[in-house]
Amino acid sequence: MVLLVFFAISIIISSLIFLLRKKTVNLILTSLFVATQIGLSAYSFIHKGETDSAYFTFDAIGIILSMVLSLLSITTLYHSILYLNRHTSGIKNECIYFASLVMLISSMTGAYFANHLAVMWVCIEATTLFVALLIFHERSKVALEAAWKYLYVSSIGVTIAFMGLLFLSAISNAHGIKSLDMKQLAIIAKDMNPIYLKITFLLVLVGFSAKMGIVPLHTVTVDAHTAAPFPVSAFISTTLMNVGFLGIFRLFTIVAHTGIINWTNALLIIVGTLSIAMSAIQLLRIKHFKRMFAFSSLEHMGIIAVALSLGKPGYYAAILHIVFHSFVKAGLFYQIGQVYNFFKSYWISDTGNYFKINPVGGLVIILGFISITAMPPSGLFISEFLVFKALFALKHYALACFILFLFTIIIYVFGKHIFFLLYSNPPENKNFETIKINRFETISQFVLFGLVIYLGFNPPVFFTDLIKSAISF
Amino acid sequence: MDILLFRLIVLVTIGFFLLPKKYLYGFALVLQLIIITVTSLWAIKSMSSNEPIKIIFSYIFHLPIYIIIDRLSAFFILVINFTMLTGLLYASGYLKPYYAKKSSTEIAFHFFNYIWLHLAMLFVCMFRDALSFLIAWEIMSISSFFLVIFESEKENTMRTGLKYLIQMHIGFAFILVGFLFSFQQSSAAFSFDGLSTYFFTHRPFFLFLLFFIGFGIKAGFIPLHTWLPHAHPAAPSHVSGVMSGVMIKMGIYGILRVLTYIHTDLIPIGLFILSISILSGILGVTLAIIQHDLKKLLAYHSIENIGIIGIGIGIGIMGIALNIPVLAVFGFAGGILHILNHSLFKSLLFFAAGNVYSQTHTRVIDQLGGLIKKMPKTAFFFLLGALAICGLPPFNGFISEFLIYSGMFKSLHYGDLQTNLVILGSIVGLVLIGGLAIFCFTKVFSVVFLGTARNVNASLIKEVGNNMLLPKLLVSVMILFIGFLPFLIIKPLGNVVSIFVKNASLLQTTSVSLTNISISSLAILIIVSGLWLIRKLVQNRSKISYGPTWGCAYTGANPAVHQYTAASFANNLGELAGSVTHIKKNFISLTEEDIFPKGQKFETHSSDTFELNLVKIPARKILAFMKKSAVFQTGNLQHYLLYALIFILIIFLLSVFQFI
Amino acid sequence: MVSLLIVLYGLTLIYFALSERVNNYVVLLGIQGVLLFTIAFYNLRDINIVGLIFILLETIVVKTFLIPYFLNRVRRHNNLKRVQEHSIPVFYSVLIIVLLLVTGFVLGNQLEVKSIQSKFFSISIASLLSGLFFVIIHKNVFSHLVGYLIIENGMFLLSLAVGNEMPVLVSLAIMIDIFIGILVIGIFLNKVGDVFQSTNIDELSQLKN
Amino acid sequence: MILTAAILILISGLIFPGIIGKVKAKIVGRKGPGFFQPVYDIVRLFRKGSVYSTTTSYIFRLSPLIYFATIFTALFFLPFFNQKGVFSFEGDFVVFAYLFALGRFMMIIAALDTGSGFEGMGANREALFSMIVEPAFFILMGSLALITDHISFYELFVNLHFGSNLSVLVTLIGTYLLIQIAMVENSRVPVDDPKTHLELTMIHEVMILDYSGFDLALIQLANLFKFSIYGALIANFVLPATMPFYLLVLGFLAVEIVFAVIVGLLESFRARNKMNKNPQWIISLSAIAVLVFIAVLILIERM
Repeated sequence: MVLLVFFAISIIISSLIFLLRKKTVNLILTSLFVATQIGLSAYSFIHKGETDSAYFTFDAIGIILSMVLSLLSITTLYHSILYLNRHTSGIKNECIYFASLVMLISSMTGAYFANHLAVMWVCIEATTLFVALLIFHERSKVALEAAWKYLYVSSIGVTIAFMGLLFLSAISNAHGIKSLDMKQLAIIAKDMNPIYLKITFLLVLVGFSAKMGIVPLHTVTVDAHTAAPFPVSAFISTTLMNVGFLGIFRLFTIVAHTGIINWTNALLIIVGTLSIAMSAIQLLRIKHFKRMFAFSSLEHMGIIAVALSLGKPGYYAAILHIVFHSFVKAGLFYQIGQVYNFFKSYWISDTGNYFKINPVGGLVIILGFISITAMPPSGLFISEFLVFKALFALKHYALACFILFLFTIIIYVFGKHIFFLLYSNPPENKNFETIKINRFETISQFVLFGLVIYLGFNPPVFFTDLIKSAISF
Repeated sequence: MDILLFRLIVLVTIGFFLLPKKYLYGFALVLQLIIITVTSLWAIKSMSSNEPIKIIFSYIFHLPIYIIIDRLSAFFILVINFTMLTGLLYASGYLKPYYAKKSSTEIAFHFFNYIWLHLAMLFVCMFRDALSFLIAWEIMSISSFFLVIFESEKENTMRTGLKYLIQMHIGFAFILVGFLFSFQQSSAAFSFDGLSTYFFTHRPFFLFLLFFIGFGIKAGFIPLHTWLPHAHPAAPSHVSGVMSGVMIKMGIYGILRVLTYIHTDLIPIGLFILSISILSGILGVTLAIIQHDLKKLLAYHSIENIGIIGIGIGIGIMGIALNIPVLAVFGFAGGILHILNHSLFKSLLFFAAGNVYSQTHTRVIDQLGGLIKKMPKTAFFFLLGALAICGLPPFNGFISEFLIYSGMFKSLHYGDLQTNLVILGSIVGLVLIGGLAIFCFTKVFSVVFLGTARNVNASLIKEVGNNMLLPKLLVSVMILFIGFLPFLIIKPLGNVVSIFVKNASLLQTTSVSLTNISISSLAILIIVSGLWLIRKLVQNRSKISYGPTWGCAYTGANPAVHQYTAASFANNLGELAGSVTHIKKNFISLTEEDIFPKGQKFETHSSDTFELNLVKIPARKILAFMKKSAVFQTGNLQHYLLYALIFILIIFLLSVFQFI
Repeated sequence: MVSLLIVLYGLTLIYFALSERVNNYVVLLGIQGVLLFTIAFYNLRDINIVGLIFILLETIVVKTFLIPYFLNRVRRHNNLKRVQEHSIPVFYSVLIIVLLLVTGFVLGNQLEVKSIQSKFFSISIASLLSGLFFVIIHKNVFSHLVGYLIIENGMFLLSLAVGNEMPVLVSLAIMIDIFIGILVIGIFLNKVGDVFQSTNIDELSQLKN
Repeated sequence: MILTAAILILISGLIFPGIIGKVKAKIVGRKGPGFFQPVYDIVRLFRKGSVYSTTTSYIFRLSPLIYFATIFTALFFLPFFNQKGVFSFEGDFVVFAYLFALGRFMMIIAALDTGSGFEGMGANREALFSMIVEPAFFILMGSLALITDHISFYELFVNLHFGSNLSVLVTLIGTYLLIQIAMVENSRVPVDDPKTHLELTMIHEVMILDYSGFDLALIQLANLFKFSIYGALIANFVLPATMPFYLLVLGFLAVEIVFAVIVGLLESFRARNKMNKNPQWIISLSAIAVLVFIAVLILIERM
């Protein structure tokens, strides 16, 4: 019942927000909701493995991602408030913003815990809808275009994925399974006809690629990042991508023990490598900070896809990576939002000399650069290292070297632009003295990056246990 | 206790960002002194004992990371500590002008990185487990990168720094691949010690090559050196001093560390190291001679000295391979001693160059001149460094080269024909390097410090403060100590060498020679001072007069213009070595009919052919190609859907035709 | 009988490729709704009443009346008469649609899925592909909406193909999907029309690289 | 006893230039100055006052002293056939060579200290040529070490036991090589001509243009000793160490004198190289040295 209650609460809260139209009310209610979500994560952690309201199960992977979501929703709420204070966009829009934020969080939570493919699918569809509203928040042409593209393409993608699911259910019917419950599917998957499984997996992969932001439908996600308000971008490229990942991961767990696993791995490697390569080449043309981070998300999702194809150690690395990437990328987006306050633009060419203008922010950017390019002491280094270890263990030497090469390119591009932002000569006719940024706004970022380092080098036992049980399928 | 202190330091470094500007330097100094005391004590302990020290430092994934200090690590730790200390002392004076310009966060960040560079280098020497080693290695690169771009307001600094970072990362990738490959091949421990299993079961050359490239990029062997001549000039002088003094030695450390695990077919490895080292030595100094930038010139000399070190190590390896103990012992002894020596005189030279820069604000050699009258102390230190780096007696550079020489000459008798020829080649190489070094440093010292001033603001120049001279004094004392009392360092050196060669006691045989050397050096000293006195007496009786330099009956000479320039000094050698130096001269040659020629402009540019053909052009090509192929984000929704369709189709076909 | 309907459905797909007038699309979608209803009706005679209600709701109410009505409003709102010229000639697009149909059926034949009447499967695949194709060749946002709906119909067919006992959840999911398709996309489409003063896709290509 | 070599070298050094001068004079049919004229000149210079350029610094004052000191010390490295020199140890010839290098370094920077273009030119050439000639000496020593398995002057020369006719060849080429190296090191014909009067074509002379009085005297004295040091090397090289002492002394002096005469003859009958021909000519010496090395390899049956 818990989750149903949770959904009910979220719907009530969002509708209240929508109706009452008060700034303070927004804050209180949203914070209340975030608190509920955290409570839910805690509850799910305590009642690990229990099935709730028929279609939901508190399994390890869900718990991990939901915890990530809880943490990020705190920070995102905080930064949304800052954002809305700085970009006044009318009370109506603000209410829509908060309402859809609430719904987005709740539907993502649902997607994490769903144990029934159709239910999960419904939740994912819902996230598309609400995130589109959020992307459209600024009501600009660009925002509209981005929202439209995202909504359209990912709905088509999701539809394709749904066809895959239908197909799966069709074959499962043949084996006398009436529903799309994942446990049962996993049990009978061995006996299914591999070709059907392949078709299913292919359709689902392509369909959810829009959500996870990997090749082939990665393009719209990138656009969405560009137009969305930065707290929303932080969400899109972290928790929302995790939703897409989960969608693929769920199906992967079903096919993991069937005969097509090699085919699946090959497919994942192709997708992952293509994604990394795509981000590397597109980054060379980048002119816009948020797009740069968006493409880096593409790269990291590619790494995760590759990792997923490498057996147990790979799974471990993949989940580690997705958690770390969520934290790091969110932190970077918050900071870039702060950068925006100074330069009033996300275009790289409009920025410069940030380290002098705002030293603390500069430190954050540097730390973020080191973290996102997976240089030690970032935790991402650990996960990528595990990926390479697994790659070598499976004798994918050439692939590993190719990926290393692409990483070098990516580091080059990131370094070029990040250090342009930090050190290049300041843009003309702007006086930055007027702007005073409260130092505490950067705490969230330091916390996130610090968390990544800490979890990377000295992960607490419960964390590793969660991951271990998540990959034991 | 000490380990707790050490861990504490690692955490305390955050404190830099909380302190106000004026306490930063003191804080850094205190931290560093603590680090130095702790680690040096460990180092000295392990130097004296046969067993390496083993302490648990921390945990990754709940697995212990050990600090393991054997004699090799201990040696490097001591070198690092000394040079980093002098560097920080020098910084106190050198950074003064920057305090006004830079925000306190920037200064704090600089010192933070300096301390972390120090820590990272220590870790590199102390960690054996591959993962922690790699982490330390990368942290070393990153912190040094941030040190290099300290003066980011100057143009090109940023680009140079980025190049440096990327090349370091490539090196890192090679090392990573090396470790992973050996780990995959021989499922031994994922650490240096794990390598030995691989090397026992496989032919070592391939893996060694991977590691050599990875570490060689850091060490700056030609043709892997291309970051070095740019990063050093860009960095502030105390940083270039420590980078060239110790950081590039970490590459040597890595190579040595790997070599300790290789015991089978060493001959190709030895030959490889030897040939590439001779190449680096000769080409490095040749390219140094034609440079116009003082610090760039010194940077190329680092390459040369890495070459000398490499020659030592190379013949050492050959000695082990061919079972000629004398060659092995003296080769390694010379190479390792030269590591220490180079760290001394190179940092000295860079600090002196820093003095020059801080006073004249230019690094272009041909704009300087006559500085010895304005800053005699600096000139003296530079001369000392120059004599030392040229390997002239009675200074430390000579001692290490002497060891290498005697090893080579002694072993001539034992080797077979090929060995003899190899040794002959190395001898000639070493001799040429020495000669070229003399050529180069007579040039640079004279043009910078002697003669008359060439640039205009000569009047503003004055000697730097004592806080910038004190560290030089420390270094010079070390240089003279090694130069005049070499027999004292033989024993500890032997300890280090014993890691590679069993019977390092052979080294003792040379102590008589070294004693003789120090006596003769003393004799020179006595004779010089005696003559000085005699001349005083004689000249008191006879009359001394002063006048302008004898212009060979041409009285119109303007000394500032007509004296010999660095470019013209380097010219004849540049012509001999035209193929590598690529000197371009821009000028309009006089024709028959202009009897009264107008004012003419003449300038020369030199380019590093390796850098051009091995790094610049390929990198540009690759990037251009990739950029051209980046056409997928068209902004057109139809295309985006088309990708999905095509993707499905391709996968479908691949599956149908059984490709995947 | 069912086969005949399916063939008719295929014909509608081809006609989609042929016509250039926007209101034809609307009409065609309505026709498809009717066809789907009849197919479903024939297919699921022995279904419980709830399921029947669902099917009725989806096909007749939504697909046959609601959607065309809604689309017409959108069309008038953006006063669209005929779509801009296709990016490839009609002749070829027809050929390609036919090709896609054939592909669908061949595929369906190749893997005879037990419990899926392969003809449903084939037509749904064909519908998906031709829907995607339709989107790809049209430069008009409105036609994109239409293409989306074609794909939706294909999905509905597949859900029929799954067999008699279609889980309620699935139909629920389809409902949501259609809801999204119509309301949200439609709303956004109107927005696009208002903001850009045109529904041509070329306006919507600011975000690139 | 161990000072024998040093003393003899000093003596022969003093008479050396006189002999050369006489020979040259006789060949051109002049009477020429007395044997000890050059020594008188030096002595007079010692007493003279000196002129210093205002451009110069303490480097200029220091260099002659160091130059002299290095050569004076180097001369104690040489053995007297079967008697060790004062400094005799393994690898002493390396130190020997590097002492010369130290002196050269100081002279070069001293020349550049005056800030005169001519002296700079000379210094530049000096640096280049001495750099190129260095390998020849080392290869020669290397080949001797290869034969004798010893690496100090004394033992090298003591253990040289030539039997076959090939060894004669080695001796001949070696001697030739030593003479040529001496010519280059002391900047005589064909590399440089001390008697030329055009600064543009000088090497060593132009470097010391600004020296006068005491310093000049020191430098010239040092040059004399440098010459006779090479003579001593040749003597040690050619004469067998087994003869009785007095014969050896005579032989030593004889060799020195013959060496001086040869130099005189060479300088009279041989033209100076074109300046830009010098490098290849000097490199050829190293090539010949390699030839010696190979000959030795054959000699000890490595080939």
